[in-house]
Amino acid sequence: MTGGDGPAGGDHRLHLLRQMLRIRRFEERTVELYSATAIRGFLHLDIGEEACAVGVTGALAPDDAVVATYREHGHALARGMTMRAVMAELEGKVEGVSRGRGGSMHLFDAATRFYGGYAIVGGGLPVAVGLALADKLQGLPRVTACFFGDGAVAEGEFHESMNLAALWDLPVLFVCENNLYAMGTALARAQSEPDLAVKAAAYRVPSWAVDGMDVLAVEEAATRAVEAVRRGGPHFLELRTYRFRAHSMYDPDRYREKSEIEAWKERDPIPALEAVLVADGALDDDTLARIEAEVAAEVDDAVAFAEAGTLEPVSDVGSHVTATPQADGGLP
Amino acid sequence: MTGGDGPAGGDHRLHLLRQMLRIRRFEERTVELYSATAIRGFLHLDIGEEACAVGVTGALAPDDAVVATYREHGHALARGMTMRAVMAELEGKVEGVSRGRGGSMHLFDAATRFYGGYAIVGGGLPVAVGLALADKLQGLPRVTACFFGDGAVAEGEFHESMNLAALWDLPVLFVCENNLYAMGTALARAQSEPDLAVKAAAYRVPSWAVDGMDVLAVEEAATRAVEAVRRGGPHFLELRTYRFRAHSMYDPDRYREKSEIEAWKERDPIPALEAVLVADGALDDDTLARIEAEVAAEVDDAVAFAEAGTLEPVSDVGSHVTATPQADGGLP
Amino acid sequence: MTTTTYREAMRRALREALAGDERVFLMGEDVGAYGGCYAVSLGLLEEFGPDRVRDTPLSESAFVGAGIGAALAGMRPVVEIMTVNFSLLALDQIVNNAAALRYMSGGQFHVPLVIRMTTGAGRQLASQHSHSLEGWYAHVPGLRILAPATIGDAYGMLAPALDDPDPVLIFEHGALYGMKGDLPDDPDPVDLTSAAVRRTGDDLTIVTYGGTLGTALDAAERLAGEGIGAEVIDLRSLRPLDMPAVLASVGRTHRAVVVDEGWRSGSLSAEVSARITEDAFYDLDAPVARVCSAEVPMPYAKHLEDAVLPGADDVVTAARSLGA
Amino acid sequence: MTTTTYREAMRRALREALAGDERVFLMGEDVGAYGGCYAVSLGLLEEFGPDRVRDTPLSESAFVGAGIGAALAGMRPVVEIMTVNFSLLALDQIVNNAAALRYMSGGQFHVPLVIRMTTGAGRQLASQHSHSLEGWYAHVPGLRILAPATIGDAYGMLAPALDDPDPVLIFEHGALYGMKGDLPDDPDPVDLTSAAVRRTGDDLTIVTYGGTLGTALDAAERLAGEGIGAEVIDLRSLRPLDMPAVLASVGRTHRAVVVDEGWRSGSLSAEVSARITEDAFYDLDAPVARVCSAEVPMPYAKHLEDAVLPGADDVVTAARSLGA
Ligand SMILES: Cc1ncc(C[n+]2csc(CCOP(=O)(O)OP(=O)(O)O)c2C)c(N)n1
Ligand SMILES: Cc1ncc(C[n+]2csc(CCOP(=O)(O)OP(=O)(O)O)c2C)c(N)n1
Ligand SMILES: [Mg+2]
Ligand SMILES: [Mg+2]
Repeated sequence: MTGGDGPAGGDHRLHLLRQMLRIRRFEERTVELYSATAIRGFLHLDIGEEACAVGVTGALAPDDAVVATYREHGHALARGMTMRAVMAELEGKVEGVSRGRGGSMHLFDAATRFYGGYAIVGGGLPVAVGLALADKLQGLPRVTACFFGDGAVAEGEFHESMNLAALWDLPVLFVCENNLYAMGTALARAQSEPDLAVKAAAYRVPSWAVDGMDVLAVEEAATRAVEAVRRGGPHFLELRTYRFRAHSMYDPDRYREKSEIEAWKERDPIPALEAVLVADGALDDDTLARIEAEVAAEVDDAVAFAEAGTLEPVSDVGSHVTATPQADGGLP
Repeated sequence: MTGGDGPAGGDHRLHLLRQMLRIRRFEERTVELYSATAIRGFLHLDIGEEACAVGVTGALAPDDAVVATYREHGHALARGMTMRAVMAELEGKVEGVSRGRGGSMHLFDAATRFYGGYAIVGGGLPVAVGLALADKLQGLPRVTACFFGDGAVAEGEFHESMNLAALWDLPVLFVCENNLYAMGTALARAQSEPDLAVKAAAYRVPSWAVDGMDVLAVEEAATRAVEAVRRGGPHFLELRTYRFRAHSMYDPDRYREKSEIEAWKERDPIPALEAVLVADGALDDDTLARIEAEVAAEVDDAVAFAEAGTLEPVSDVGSHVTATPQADGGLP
Repeated sequence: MTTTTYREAMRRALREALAGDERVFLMGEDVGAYGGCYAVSLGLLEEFGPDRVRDTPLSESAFVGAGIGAALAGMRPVVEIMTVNFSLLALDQIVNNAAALRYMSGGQFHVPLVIRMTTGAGRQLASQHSHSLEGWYAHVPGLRILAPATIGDAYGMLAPALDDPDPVLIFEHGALYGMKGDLPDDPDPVDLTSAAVRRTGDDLTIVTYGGTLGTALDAAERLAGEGIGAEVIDLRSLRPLDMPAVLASVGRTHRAVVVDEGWRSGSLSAEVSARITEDAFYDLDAPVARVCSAEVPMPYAKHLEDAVLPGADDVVTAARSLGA
Repeated sequence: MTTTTYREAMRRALREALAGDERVFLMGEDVGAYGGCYAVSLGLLEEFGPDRVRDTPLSESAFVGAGIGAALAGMRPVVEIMTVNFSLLALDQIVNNAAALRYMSGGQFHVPLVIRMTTGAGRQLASQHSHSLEGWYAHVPGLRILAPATIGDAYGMLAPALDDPDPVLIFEHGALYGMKGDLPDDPDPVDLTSAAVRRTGDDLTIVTYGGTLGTALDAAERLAGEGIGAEVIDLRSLRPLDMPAVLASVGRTHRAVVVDEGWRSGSLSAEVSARITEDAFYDLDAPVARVCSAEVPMPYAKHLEDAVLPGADDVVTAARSLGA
């Protein structure tokens, strides 16, 4: 399933490039909007990690499901939510994917079976297990891709969910975006065994560890993993990646060496793919400029859409708590 | 540390035998008392598993700590609580180890550093990690032995606690009494990877798997494990054992084959040790009869003590909620 | 009309739900091979097989979350948490996912999940196995909280709970499972939104639910002997509360005692008391009284547990103190 | 006297505790290298080292439980749970172990543990990051629950909390960290058991705590403009409650509004309201009113969040409705 503005032409790799650029440019704009206070709350950027969202969602079928975390703009866009609706959500407008109620951390979209947007670390994993259980019980050959971070691996819910999925042979693709940090806590300071593949083995869940800065490698591994999951049972995909930005807009990023960040930026997945394409003769400056311009136009359009969006009437604040409004709702 | 009635003579194995017999006969009596309604609530018996409690506590030093589950009569007795005080607890008397407030599931004893008696499965593990953390921070060369069942391994707290202990290199001996069932759920129906040593490895915690029906093997392995823990870092001991009785007095035991139970009874740790001792010439019928008689007398004495015990005055029911009584306590 | 027990009534409801709707399945610790910790699901594994009567490992957070996910994807899971004491391990899933998903997705998703659990004390299970925390759950918008106190409700609440497109929690008091009584062969459907008047009276309203309904009725009987007519209201739904029913009664009796088994401070009784005062202050001839458990972790010894729990004596005393 | 912030006051208290008692250590997610999620512990790692300012993995249940164990063995841990929203994952440890151990061990063991966490909404953090659940904790016997609303309390509550031989939970409202004010160089010790009158008045009592103290004071100011003298009581301790202080005020004013940021049904306000009615019914000229949050998962959009949260307007309206 592809998001955004239609087919990307003959070379599928150009499509992947465009997807990564859409995420990158979108998020760069959100930083500006955050400074301008059009976006508030917590804002967690995917910048540097775009290959993960793009590569994995590229391997999914339209009726597969996605469960993600609070760091999910990339996943939402790559999965096919419109930039307009995501931007409107970030600006708290009713035209947003979650009517402006979710914000950056809670993007939902029934059309693409995007089940959120979970902000309690580890909280999405059991839900993914249940989605897959429903598929298995209904005999539907669908896969649920569940994204989470390296930090989530320490939570009890990781353990319980891996076991349940493996025990019941459920079609879950566990995707760990290992960016080496959970906020300020480096993986090696959080895990006695930092090799996550060893952990997966403890549940008899087959695992792959992949360069998360290489979108082609991610997509290839994800494709094989999704096939394996569809044939039966959960698999674990570790994507070795890095976030270029701080954890959130509040984070002063005191816990990493500048040199470490710079070294990882050398491996930025976007220029990396561009270089491959240029070397292959599949991309030239003009094409790149055109794609960049189209993406910039899409971002501009999304911002204009969001800004023209409407605020949900305050009188509706009590709707959608339950199907039938409860007397206990209402304003203070 | 040894419990009960003084030194057991020259052959240490006779001491182990006596300890197992004390637990067995004590618990057999509790079954009668339960039928007679002198004991109520949940009563979980250790019968069949005595070698675990006896072997492991035998390897501990007096100022080591123990954390156990609701199935902890054996551990309490082996660790050195008096039979009187445990029986009084089961009968809800103020002379009980926990003043009759804990009952069978919550035996506590400051003198032997027995920190309970936890009835939420998995709930004792984090506490054990903390006890060990305190020891490490205070530079005390103490070990905390933490008992739990095979069922607890599925809980998130197992995962979190193993990781924390390993990450921080804490002196915890994790002792899994693998009796193959969590209530009615067989291990293989609860764990995608039923080999628990593989799980321990996922935290880089060294592990031993030992025949839990052989008290000598348990004690030997526990002694080596305790030494290793004292030198540094957690270790994991899997004791392969079996409960001869139902999970609790409420359990109709529908989920196991009679033949399976009978086969395990062939491996009863008490006759097994007796046979070894007899073959060695270390035990004869008279000695065994004497030990049995002494144990029976101790049980009789404990029951008499418990029955002569007093009920805590109802007016004290609000004491020991906090050090300073809170106005919010008191009766309904 | 059949004579049955609360346990059997619940089982009958489960059996009918499983038989009537392919999307329904039961999942929890020991619901299958063991026969259910309290034997509620006894025989259902044999009847419906392991896919639909599904034993789970000890992992409350994951299997409750799995129920949420399965509900999101179109199933109608009934998740059993063995007791409310263990539900704390799954509370994050219930509060942050089940209850919030409809709202935070802007109405796109909903969670038609039923969670059943045993609650309450009275069986000498001590500090970690005797909680009455349904009042906490009743604090959470997005959840419907039910407490069947009768055989009719034990049977009749499950089907409409499964029909509810949103998460419903059913709290079954552990002391009620053995209760005997009659159940019609074809009972009327139950309305989840209304409280029930279990006894009428003009002098005093006793508001309660679940495990303490019996206590309240005993107290009412004794008060009747003293010439005090107590009306007993069984809330049945703890969220939302059927305050109109409560207020109608208090409007006639002018006095109220609220009884529940939770610790008093922050109990559901506090909410009921506050609401009565808010909405019927000028009807009241005396302050609303509460009868709850003493605020201590539950002791094991029977005489202490009895002292801690609210009893008919305590209700009678409270009623008298209102000058009814 | 120094001008400082709530955050810095808390940090100063932590620094002094760490410096003054070898047994004290701070533990939690990102308290060290990151500098504390809300920068409360910034610099403490550098000052006291990683053993005493201990970053934990994301495993709330285990590290809170580890705090309990360490407290049992003689340490004085200060455990930070980043926010109350995550504390649900550790709730079992808090309720079933920390709160119950003294009681169920018959008084043999006790848990001198301090748990700090951020609570509250107001920063557009949406449904899963905006809870005010301190009222739940105030339901649990065995715990002491504190809510510092001022800089003096942010500083002054930690030391006596550490001296308490039993578990103490401190709820710091996230919107207060940046609040500026003065702190004496050598402040008087704080008494944890008493509420504080933050403003005097004769016509009405506003009872609140923590993040809504400012709201209450704003409302009182506006009411003063209308000639209504509102007394504002800051509960400070949510368990136990200093009801004598509340009742003394209501005895004079005959009217009360209780304000808190939790969802109304089952809120701490319900308890305060019920207690006022129970103990001062005949003093009341009007029913006790409550001003709480709307019962919805918190929406992200600012205008919706503002509408959901209790504001000074709502307090003024409630006060007027009592005819003060
Ligand atoms: C249960 C829980 N604890 C703490 C937090 C605060 N928190 C938010 S994100 C985060 C780090 C998560 O790290 P990781 O899983 O590696 O994901 P990343 O942010 O690196 O993508 C923390 C500690 C939370 N949201 N949930
Ligand atoms: C968190 C939790 N869930 C469920 C229970 C109910 N329960 C009590 S013991 C038990 C089985 C535990 O099995 P295991 O850990 O293997 O210990 P065993 O009883 O075999 O010694 C269960 C499910 C509980 N006490 N705590
Ligand atoms: Mg990370
Ligand atoms: Mg077992």
